Amino acid sequence: METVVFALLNGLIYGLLLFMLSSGLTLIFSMMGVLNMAHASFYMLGAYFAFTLGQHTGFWFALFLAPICVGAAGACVEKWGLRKVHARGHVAELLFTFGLAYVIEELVKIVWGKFAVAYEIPPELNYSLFELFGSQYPAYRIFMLAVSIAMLAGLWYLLKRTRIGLIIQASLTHPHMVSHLGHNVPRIFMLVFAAGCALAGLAGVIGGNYLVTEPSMAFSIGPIVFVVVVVGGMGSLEGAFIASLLIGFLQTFAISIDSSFAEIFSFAGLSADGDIGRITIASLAPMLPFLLLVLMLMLRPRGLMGEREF
Amino acid sequence: MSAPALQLTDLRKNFGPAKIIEGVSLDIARGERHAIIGPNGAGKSTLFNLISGLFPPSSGTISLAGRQISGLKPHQINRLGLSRSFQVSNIFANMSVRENVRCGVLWSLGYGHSFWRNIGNLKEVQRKTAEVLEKVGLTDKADVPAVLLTYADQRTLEIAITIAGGADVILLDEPTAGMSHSETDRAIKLIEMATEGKTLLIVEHDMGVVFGLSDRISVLVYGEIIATGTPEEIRGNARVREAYLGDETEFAEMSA
Amino acid sequence: MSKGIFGKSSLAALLLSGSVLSAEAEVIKVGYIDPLSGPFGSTGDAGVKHFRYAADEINAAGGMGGMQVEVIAFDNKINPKESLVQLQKAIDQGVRFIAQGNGSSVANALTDAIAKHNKRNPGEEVLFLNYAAVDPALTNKKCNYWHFRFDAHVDMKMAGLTDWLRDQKDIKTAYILAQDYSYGRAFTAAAKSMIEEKRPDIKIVGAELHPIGRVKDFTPYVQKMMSANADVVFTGNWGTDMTLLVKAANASGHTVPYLTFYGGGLGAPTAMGQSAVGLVKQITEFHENIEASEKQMARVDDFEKTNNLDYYYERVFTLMNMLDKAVDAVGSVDVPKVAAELEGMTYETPYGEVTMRADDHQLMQPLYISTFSEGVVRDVENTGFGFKTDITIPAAATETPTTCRMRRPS
Amino acid sequence: MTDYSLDRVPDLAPSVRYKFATRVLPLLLLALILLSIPLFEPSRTWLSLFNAIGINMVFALSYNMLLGQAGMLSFGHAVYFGLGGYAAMHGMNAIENASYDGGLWAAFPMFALPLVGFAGGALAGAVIGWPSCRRAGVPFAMISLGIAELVAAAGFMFISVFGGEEGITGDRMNGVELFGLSLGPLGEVYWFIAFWTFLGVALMYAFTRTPLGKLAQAVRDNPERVQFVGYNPNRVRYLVFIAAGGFAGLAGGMSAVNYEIFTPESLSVIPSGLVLLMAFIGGARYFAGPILGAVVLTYMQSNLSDYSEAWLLYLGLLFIGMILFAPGGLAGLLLSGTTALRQSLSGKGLVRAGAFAISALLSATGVIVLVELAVRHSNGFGEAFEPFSFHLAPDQMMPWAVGLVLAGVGIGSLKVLSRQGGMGS
Repeated sequence: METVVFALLNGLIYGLLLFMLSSGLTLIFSMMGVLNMAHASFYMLGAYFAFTLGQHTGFWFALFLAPICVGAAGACVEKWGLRKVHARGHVAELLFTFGLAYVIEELVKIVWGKFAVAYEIPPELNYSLFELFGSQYPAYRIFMLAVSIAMLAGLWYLLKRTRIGLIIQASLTHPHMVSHLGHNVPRIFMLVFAAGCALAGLAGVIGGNYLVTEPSMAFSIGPIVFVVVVVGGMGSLEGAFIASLLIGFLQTFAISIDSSFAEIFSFAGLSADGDIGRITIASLAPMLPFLLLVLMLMLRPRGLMGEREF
Repeated sequence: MSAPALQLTDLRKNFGPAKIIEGVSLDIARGERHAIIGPNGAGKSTLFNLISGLFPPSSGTISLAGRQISGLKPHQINRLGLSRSFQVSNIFANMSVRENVRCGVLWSLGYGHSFWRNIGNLKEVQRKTAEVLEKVGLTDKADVPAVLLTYADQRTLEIAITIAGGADVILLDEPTAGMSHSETDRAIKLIEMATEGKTLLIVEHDMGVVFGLSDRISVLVYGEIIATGTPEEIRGNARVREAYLGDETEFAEMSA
Repeated sequence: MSKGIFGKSSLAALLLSGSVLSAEAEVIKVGYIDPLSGPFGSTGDAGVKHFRYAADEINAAGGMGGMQVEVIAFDNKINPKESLVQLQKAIDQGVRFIAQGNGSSVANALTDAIAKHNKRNPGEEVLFLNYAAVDPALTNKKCNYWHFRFDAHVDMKMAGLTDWLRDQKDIKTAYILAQDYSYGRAFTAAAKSMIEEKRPDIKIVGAELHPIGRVKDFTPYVQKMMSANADVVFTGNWGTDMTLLVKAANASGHTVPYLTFYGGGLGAPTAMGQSAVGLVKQITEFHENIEASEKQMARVDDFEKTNNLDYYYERVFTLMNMLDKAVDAVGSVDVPKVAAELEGMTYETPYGEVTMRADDHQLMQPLYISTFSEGVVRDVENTGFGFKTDITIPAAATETPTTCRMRRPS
Repeated sequence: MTDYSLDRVPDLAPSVRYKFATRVLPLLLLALILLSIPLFEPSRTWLSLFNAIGINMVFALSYNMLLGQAGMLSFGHAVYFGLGGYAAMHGMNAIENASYDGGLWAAFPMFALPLVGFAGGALAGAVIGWPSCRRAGVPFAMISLGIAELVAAAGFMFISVFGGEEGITGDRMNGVELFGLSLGPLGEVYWFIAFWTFLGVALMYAFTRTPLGKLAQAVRDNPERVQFVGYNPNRVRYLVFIAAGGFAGLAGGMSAVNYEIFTPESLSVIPSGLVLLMAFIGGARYFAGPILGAVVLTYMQSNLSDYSEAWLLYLGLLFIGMILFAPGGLAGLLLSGTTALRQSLSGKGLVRAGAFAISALLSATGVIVLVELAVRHSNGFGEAFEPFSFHLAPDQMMPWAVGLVLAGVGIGSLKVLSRQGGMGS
């Protein structure tokens, strides 16, 4: 019981953080067809911007300002970089963002130094909200929960209730149609890219102090975000949401399972001393998303909710 | 009597709720030149895609020389002797004209996926490639990258790739689309010559081409064949007139 | 870009490197092979600054055996193969002393390659001075004559931590968490056997390995520890894996001691901040609040002022000074003789006497267990927090038996 | 055989002279370079750099079989390099053991070890490629990323195979000697690397000339059409994938002998990313592109880091610059440069190429000055950037302004120039 409740709670938080990251990536992918390899780098920028801004304005302003700054950075990248390679196809765009990830990491090192920065949870939220089975539940997590749900609601409103949202939605299902609509496509692309980056930036603002703000944070979370987007189905926000939670739960549950392969497959005579028998489910937890990714692409390439195979 | 070169039996294709092909049956005899006409959106290209294996049919069967091919993959169907072209030029853009044709030749000569032979030393491949190029008149452009060809030449190359494998049944999807008059005339001559002795199924908008070239014509309207017959029969068919009522120019061409 | 100024100047430098060798015999070159770029670049960068500072000190005092010391840094990107390329580069530039510390995989590659090089190129021997790679095998199963280690290895540090545990009578259960690779496994094995040996009454309620650098949220691990009622946590984690663990522990209100090797590692105090206070203990040969002479404190201050970086690697100074002593005694850069001199050498550091054990070339030095605290005299990384000593473990108490069978060149 | 009745069939094959000039001569040139390098009596530093370059050439070319030839973007090619290398490493230890205990391996020369690597890489390609080659494009890229992460993690978990973090070591001076090479000194290892580099390059070039190689290019250009000339594009991709895995394994085997150590991180996404950079920066569209990329990037990796700690930033900028301005890579630049030179006896093209080169140099210099100043400013211990005995201190305004002006003028004129017509594409 205890384990299940904790796994659910932790999985939810982690899953929602992943969703904040992957929603931006999904938006960008579905509108522009670009799989932004540097997406996690914008997440990192969000954390660093919030750290620096927070020193002057406090956390609460930074919460709004930092994503805007990241969005602006994203817009610049789109306008002066991505747009130029657009004509050369998706692989070129993918490679461009791949290079961009390198550059952003090195720039962050130059600007903010190579070590982690002291980006901490604001004192107003740094207390334990309630106690559950003897373990404290920090208020900041509930705050993260609230922010991600607010973001989800905002995104939903934007997509379902506004004009630009309708255009974006149209492009989700009919990617080639938008250009016929007579809208200013490059401008929409720039806005969408900026918005996607801003979402990643927001995830960085609330994730950076919950986790650690350091130059390698993008590299370490980046691959997981791709897993979410692919498993959920490229271009599907609902899918990304479900996949984020799925991966969040999967990983936290796996950690609570201590059995090793030797125990599980003891009927097959697997020895606990061998390399395989030694492995426990818990130790595999961080690898499970990648296993899921490979299986999903092989068995159901359009993902959980995707409507098209890329 | 030997089996027809191509036989469609009650062929149907749905995309979700949309019924695109609704029960098409058609026999095409060996050596016949058969055209399929019909208004836009009638399902002509879908029919080609079904026959060539790009989509699996929802129901019904397709037989090639008596052998059922529905459900096979495009490359398997091609190996059985059915080759098709595309409405939009579908060539290997970054390769030279000669290499384009050579790709069409390779399988039929039995070189499969071999990686132990130098392609330059395969005399047979060279010879057949040269023959095809000569036949379609692209010899002097053999070393030009395909992407740099003129539109008409790209269409020609499209046909060249299609016939290169020596398939017995050739499907051409609007081979003259977008061509000028003189280019169209040349293209028809080319098609006549290249498909000599073969079975030809052609989708074409240019009625002049259709009536000049084909032995028989089928009219496809909203996924159904409303008439099949010789050019004369089709010209006099009332239902065909009705179907084409909205398209005066085309009908005028047809009657001409 | 590569055709710019770098292309030309590096070409010139490389062409020169061969010919200048003899002319520069007056300089002793110490080759520092560690990551200077990439994710671990920060750690390597800090190391080289310690080495350079120590070299400057020695040079100011007349150099090694009358010769000036120069520290040349080579970036190995913490990649074993790249390290071997850089090793070759260093040797060709006349480097005879190689210093390295980050990554046991690199250390294993280097010690192997240096032994082979010394065998294949007599008269051109190279010494490997290891300042931080703590895989016990380096001075046990894989020991060789050309390798000297100046950091206490896993088993020794674990012996220290479990010594502390011996006196904590109210601790009844322990949990072990480490990264899933050779060091983490060595850590787990050492923890298990030494807890068993020194406190057989303690129950090990969990021993877990997790993939290195892959876990984002350690809360599930912490909650497992809490469910198991662990009174103390042994963790081999370092870098981000440790800071994330500590933050998660603090957030969940898990207030038991976390025994670490690298709690004070560069960058960790900043990242952990308040959350680690009272929680994290470390075992090291140095932290700033150990009592020492004024001269030493002045050195620490000066180092921090000139480098804008915390003084961390006391052992780098030990290493350089012992090398200085050995070269002084030999009077030249005769590497086999210097090695012979280093064997069994004792040296007085600001924190007590240390000995290079001849059996396995492992330095025996006093170790300190300290707790991350508020209200310290000297803080780390300007965080306002610092380490307070809990206990001191004399050099002799850290000695663990070695399986090394040293083969000395005849 | 044929039912065509044509009077004459022209011989379209290129002339013997053309064939020699474009196909045989470059390989002869490579052989000549490889043979003549020892004549300059390079230092061991250079030798070990050449060895690393040779290995990376084969590795990058094998990667380009996927990217450049078959149009498959992989983020996990190091898996095959690594698995091949591990196979070779186990082979090396088997040879050593057999030299004491006897056995089949005793007769296996160390020199031929890359063959074991090839087999290992090809086998891994055959196993992993079977499921992953059923998809192309972005799904294939994502599968390769997932598999690379999984294999890299497995590398740390299965100690008996991969040796854990510290990997597996061996001694190459065992077994039967071939060509009188003991493989002890670096000079002898050079011959070993040179032999296999040449063989690898020649074989991979030959591969592009086979029916399968041509089909791979067809699949890259237009996978849909390939189906309608009788080929299954997935099958073609799969076969190319196996071959690419094999050659990557060959490079892994060369690496095993050269370094005598193999560690799991050589399986990871980092070397996979690096080989992608090599192929792309060199020019994925040209066969020789990855060769150039391997030379430049290996040199940068081993030596640029001596001069700047920001070398990764330069690498990233170079990569992005290539994508933006010269998608043909270094090979493309070189080619258009020589074409410009050849056509420019009139002078105009020469001026243009010169202007391009100068503005590229200007912007590079400007960017370098700025980056180096920023790095020193960020480190914060008052070090100055001193190229060619200039003194540029980060706490003064002047050096920053100089950098900005240089970069601004350079990039500006590059823009103007490229608006008048692209270069190197």
